[in-house]
Amino acid sequence: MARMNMIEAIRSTLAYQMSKDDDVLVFGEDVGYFGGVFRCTDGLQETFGLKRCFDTPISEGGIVGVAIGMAAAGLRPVVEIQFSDYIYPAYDQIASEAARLRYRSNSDFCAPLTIRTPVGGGIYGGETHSQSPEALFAHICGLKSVIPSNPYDAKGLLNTAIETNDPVMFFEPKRLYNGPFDGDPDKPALGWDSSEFGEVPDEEYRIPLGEARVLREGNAITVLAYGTMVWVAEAATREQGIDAEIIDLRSLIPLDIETIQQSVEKTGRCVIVHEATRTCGFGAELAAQVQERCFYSLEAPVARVCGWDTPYPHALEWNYFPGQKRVAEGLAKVLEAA
Amino acid sequence: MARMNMIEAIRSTLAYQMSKDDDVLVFGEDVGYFGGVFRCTDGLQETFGLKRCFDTPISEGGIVGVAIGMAAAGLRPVVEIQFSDYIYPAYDQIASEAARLRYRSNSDFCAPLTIRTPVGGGIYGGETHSQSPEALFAHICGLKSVIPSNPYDAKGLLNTAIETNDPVMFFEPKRLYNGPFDGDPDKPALGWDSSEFGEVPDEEYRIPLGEARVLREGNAITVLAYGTMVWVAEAATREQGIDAEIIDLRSLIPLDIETIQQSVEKTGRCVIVHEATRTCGFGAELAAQVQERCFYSLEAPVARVCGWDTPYPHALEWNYFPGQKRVAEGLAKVLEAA
Amino acid sequence: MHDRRTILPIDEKPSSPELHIPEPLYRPGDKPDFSHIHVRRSDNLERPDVLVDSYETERHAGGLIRVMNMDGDASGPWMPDISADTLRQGLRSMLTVRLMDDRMFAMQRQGKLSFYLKSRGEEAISVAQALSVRKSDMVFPTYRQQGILVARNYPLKRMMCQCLSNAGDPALGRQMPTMYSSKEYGFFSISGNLGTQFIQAVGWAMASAYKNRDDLAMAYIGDGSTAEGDFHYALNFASTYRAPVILNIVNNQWAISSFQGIAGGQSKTFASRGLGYGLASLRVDGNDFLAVYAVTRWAAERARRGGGATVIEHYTYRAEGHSSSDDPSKYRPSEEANAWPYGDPIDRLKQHLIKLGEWSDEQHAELLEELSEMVRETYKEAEALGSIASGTGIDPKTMFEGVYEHMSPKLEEQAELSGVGSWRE
Amino acid sequence: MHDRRTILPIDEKPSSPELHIPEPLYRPGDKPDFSHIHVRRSDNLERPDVLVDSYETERHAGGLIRVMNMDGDASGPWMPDISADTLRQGLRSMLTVRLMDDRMFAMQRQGKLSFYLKSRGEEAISVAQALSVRKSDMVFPTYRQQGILVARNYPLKRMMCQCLSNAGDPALGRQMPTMYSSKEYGFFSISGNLGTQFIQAVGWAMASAYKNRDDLAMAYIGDGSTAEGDFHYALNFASTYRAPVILNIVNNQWAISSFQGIAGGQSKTFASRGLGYGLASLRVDGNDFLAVYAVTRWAAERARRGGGATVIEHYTYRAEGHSSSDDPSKYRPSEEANAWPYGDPIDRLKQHLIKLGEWSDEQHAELLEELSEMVRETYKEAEALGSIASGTGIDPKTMFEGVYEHMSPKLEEQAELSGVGSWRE
Ligand SMILES: Cc1ncc(C[n+]2csc(CCOP(=O)(O)OP(=O)(O)O)c2C)c(N)n1
Ligand SMILES: Cc1ncc(C[n+]2csc(CCOP(=O)(O)OP(=O)(O)O)c2C)c(N)n1
Ligand SMILES: [Mg+2]
Ligand SMILES: [Mg+2]
Repeated sequence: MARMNMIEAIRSTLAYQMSKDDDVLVFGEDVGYFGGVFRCTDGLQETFGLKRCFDTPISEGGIVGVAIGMAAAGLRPVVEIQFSDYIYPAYDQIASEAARLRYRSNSDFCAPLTIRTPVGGGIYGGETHSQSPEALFAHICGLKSVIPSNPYDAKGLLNTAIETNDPVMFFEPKRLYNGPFDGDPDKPALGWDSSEFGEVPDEEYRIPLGEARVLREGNAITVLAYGTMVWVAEAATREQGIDAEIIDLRSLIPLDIETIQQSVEKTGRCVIVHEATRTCGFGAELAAQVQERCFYSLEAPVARVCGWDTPYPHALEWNYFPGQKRVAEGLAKVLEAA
Repeated sequence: MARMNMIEAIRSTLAYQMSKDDDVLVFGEDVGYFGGVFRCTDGLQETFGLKRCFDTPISEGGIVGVAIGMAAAGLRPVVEIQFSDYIYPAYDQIASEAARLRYRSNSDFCAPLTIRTPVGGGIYGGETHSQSPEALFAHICGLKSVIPSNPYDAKGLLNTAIETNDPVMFFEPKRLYNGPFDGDPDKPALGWDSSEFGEVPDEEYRIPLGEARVLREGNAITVLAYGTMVWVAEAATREQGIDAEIIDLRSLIPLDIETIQQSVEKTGRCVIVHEATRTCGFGAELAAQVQERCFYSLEAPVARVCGWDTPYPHALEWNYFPGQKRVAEGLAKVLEAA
Repeated sequence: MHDRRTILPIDEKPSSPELHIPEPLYRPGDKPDFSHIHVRRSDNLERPDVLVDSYETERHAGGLIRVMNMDGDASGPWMPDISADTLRQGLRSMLTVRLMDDRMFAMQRQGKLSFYLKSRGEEAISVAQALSVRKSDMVFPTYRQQGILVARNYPLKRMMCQCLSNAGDPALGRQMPTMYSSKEYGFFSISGNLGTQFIQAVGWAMASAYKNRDDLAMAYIGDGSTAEGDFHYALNFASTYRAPVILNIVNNQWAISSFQGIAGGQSKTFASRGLGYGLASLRVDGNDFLAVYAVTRWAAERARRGGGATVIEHYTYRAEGHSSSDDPSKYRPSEEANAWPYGDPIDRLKQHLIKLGEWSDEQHAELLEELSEMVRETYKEAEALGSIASGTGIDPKTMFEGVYEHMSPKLEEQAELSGVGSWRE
Repeated sequence: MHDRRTILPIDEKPSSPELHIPEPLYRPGDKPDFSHIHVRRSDNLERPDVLVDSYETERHAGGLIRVMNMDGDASGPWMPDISADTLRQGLRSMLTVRLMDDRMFAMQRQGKLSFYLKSRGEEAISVAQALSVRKSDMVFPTYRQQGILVARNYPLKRMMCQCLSNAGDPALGRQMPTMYSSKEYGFFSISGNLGTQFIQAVGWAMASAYKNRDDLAMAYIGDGSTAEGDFHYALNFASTYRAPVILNIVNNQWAISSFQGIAGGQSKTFASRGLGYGLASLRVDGNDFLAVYAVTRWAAERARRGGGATVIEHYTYRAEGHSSSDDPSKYRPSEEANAWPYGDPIDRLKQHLIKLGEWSDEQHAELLEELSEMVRETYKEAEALGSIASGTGIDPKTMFEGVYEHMSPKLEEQAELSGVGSWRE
């Protein structure tokens, strides 16, 4: 059992997959010799050689395009898009090609590739280093979308993602790379060694896609969150002494709607928290499904606490970020509702 | 007052805008001499000359990219993306650039451009000529999104879109170009001359973005729809003799939530209908907002009748299309709910 | 009438910046006249060593490699080593494609198919290329390379069933007509999104090189579609990683209604684009079966021997409308196809074989009859399996399958809701 | 140690396809040695007529246009007509940029700024280009052309306030440091998304031509970013519509940690890409102020006289890390910048001015002192308006403004919810 931060968990999982299977290649911008701007691929080129882990041109569409061709040829490429804000040039290749290749060819061809990309704000990255575009991929059938909130899950989910025969979007909350983050930028940063979730077993394990984690059980209200916001929600409910059930979705597509439904049927109240822009964010889908399935158990409308419908501003980063205060307000509103 | 189909309404509005303002340019793939694969720009090059209406390379990213540059320089480009299924190569320019130019420069620059693109199925177009990607744009703040369901609205909305100083996505339901469509492909096709909405006044008028149309008043249930599905919903409720209030959203962003809220508060029931893939479609946002605002008036969960979470299949087009039967089932379920 | 400007020659410049909108030479009502195009064999374009440096192909990228003249005589440095049997095989495949195209188009007009797309005038490209590479070389086609499947002996009936969207379509009617897919025949699933296959082919080729196999990838793109980002990605990645791929640009002069000048073909050949990326680049008479065969052999050998990618521009003409949805008389003179100076690829190969003494008009007529009969009969068999007019016979349940490797609970639920039953039983 | 392969020379090929991964010459631990680069003035690259055909610039795209030698002597066909005053103005601007860069970087290290990005080694490009076009020509910059704002006399304090994200930032702290915007100074809003500005510049230029104005657009892109689709779109659209635009590629050898070979620069110069699109293409010593000035004048005149776009590759070296977030010693030898054979652009211009008898070491020292003082004082004034460390002083209410021209009800609601008040009152 090792203490790892999320970067180390991802890196060691990549190394394991590469050593187990020659067909696993890792590439992207600056991932080769340098080891990635967030260091997630550090050392892989040295260990596995130039051909297994290499730099690419700054061409997100090209990166995903070649990955699809490789995957169709039998490899298992794991590509990095340096920031998810820069994934849009690859959107056509992801949504029109990777996602639909299996279907349109009736499984004659398929595209087992994993796209890793950092998401979320909290690092003063401004509008182009802070986005959370998961909803744009959740809308595209044929893709799976995963987002771990801690090193333990990162390893288990990444192992599964790479071994999955469908394209998987693997979103990495960059603010969690080095430690959990409760939403308060003024507190000294904690490392993952301070958390039980930083304990990453040496043996390999897989977390199935589509199984949420009930981070904490509770009876008063259900909180649905993923990525960074899991810890903000956790802190907010703890601080407020709310008996909340916190569900870390981990996988958006497929979604563990059973766990969600059970919880909301129990608590009768639900708050959804995410960092992405509110309108048409993944929270909308969650709210829609929760009220579809749990309408008669609900004692208050399902509420969303999200990023505002503005670009992520640089100077006002912490006004944009849905921190504990906003989460607490959301919780209070739902708890107070008749 | 002229009888027009939707193509003619769009074409005549473009002609009006071009004659009124030299800064309005029209371009896209095949829109010049040929007049567009759906003929929406037919005759414009002849009338206004090569420089006002011209063909572009097959490069959706390039089309939107130059349009942004032109718009920043003071022109008002109106570009056509031949099918909305082909808009993804332009996604970065739309979402990262057009949508955010004003904000990031604090209105030093802005991008008043209109992107016209046909959406929806029903023409045996298979997975790449049938998509409805509106949700992918609704999630991006800084963009407005409009979708007319008839010639009258097309004219009024397009006039407003072109004159708006923000980028506007103008989605054209291609199955409605030539006439209303109630979802039954076996019936003889009707022209717009059969409909009062095919009456398009000669004088210029504008429909503000953000004002829904209550197509029909009713008390039993509220149906939220847009584009082609307005007519399917209309037919389904008529056939079933349901006293439904049908709201044609017309503009998704900004959304006329007041009208929606009033209606749902009155009826206590709500069904949302769209052709796009269900998960994370615009219906999710609608459902989320309706239950947020009207929770205490709702007598049943808000239901969605949508395209399935599969690509749009060619042979099984009519199994995919959410036709009258599915809409009726959705209505019945909501009406029957306690 | 429409105020049309003549094309400014490359070397003539207006005296101040002015928005330049390129226009084709002829529009409906004009009499197409290509007499200024000097059609001759360009013997001056030598056949360099396959591992030559890319910059030594500059003249090949700007010129036009030809082997046959318009009378069917063949000679010159690019004259390939090819048997009369192979040539006859090529002729047979080309004719089959054309007859099938005609048949399917007619059936489209009768409402049996929702759509069809011919390759008339371009048959030499796909057929000669199919014969010049291995079957294990993966092709990343556009919708206009049906000739490759035919030349690789893919069952015609299966192609027709695909177009009919019936139960005989291996892809269950999921795609529009002509959007074939066959891993077995080395034919990558065609995408409706133009250009995307070009960079995917590079990825496939990189995988091949990574595995130290000497199979290559062969990709296609239309003149119009070269404007997509994927074209640039492909040339760039192919250059950087020295991928064993043949990057074919089929310049058939038109992209639906837009002439090749809109894609930038007026100022420089499309093949020339390759040079700037350090790729060997050749431009070939696409209606010259022998020349297409020869340049492809060259490029394939280059790729297999580690020389990396070659860009090939096939200079040809789309002799009919873009597809069954198109009416080309709306934007170009209808006589333009006939006036096109590079002739018809089938006629030219036939002529060549006759000159060789390996073919005759009688044999040709017989073959035509045999193939017409075969196409007719095969079509009948195919249509018996259904069509969008008569019912496709495709199980609605299949709509929910294959979105993912395994059916997801969400899709199961939707399938149940749709009334097609459940996978749970 | 890391098993690194030497670069295969272009003309050497492996004997079978093998995945080729390009590698730079030197990595940390290696001793950089560029003695194989023969640095001399290339007098053989004549200065053609500005309306010359693009293919006549082939040698210019492959070679390197230089005016100054390493001793500060200047001559040759590209020797521009430029006054000593303008040269001194250029020197002053370059020094200002460098001093400001150093100051801001230091302040970043002190936590006053979240981020900073220097242009050391590349100052000649932006400053010489700013002086060689009109202020009404719109620049579409990357984040490394701060020199243009400085040369156009944009208030330094305002730049600093932008970097400090404080109340003096005209864009209200919305963007990361160095992402300037100023319509007034003809400086397009910088985007964090690489490449996007390149095609936008073409659109701006098309608008200018459409309006029959002779203002042009001048766009920048890094060597690494040429791999984006926008680069291709720009070259293609610029060619098709003959747009009056200068398309600058700043090849500073690195894209964060990736050397220019990853972007395909190993097999062919970046300038050569332009030729394939029929664009005039020049490659210039980017550390040679005079040469940059000269080629830009040429390209500007070409554009204004209707000759269309020019692609210019500026061959230079990124003398420091990519940004304050980067540590270049992780991926390249730290002595590489000093070993770089084309010297420092400021030293070289200084040397030239001294040779001309128009400058002296004493004057230089004085200027340095004056500018250092000015930068220090200006920074103090700027910081007094706030910083992310001390509080930016930016009204949270502004976060909701400017998403659209008019505040939307939805955003009003969110603003209210956020507690910053209402616009309704
Ligand atoms: C990304 C994308 N944009 C637009 C289209 C619509 N479209 C289909 S075919 C075509 C013309 C293609 O021309 P070209 O590349 O020259 O190929 P050709 O049809 O001549 O073989 C267009 C614009 C598309 N399918 N995909
Ligand atoms: C679309 C996109 N992809 C990736 C990045 C991350 N990124 C920022 S700068 C940079 C390197 C750019 O290198 P180059 O174009 O050579 O410019 P230079 O920094 O050398 O001036 C990268 C990869 C980005 N900003 N945008
Ligand atoms: Mg074509
Ligand atoms: Mg660089």
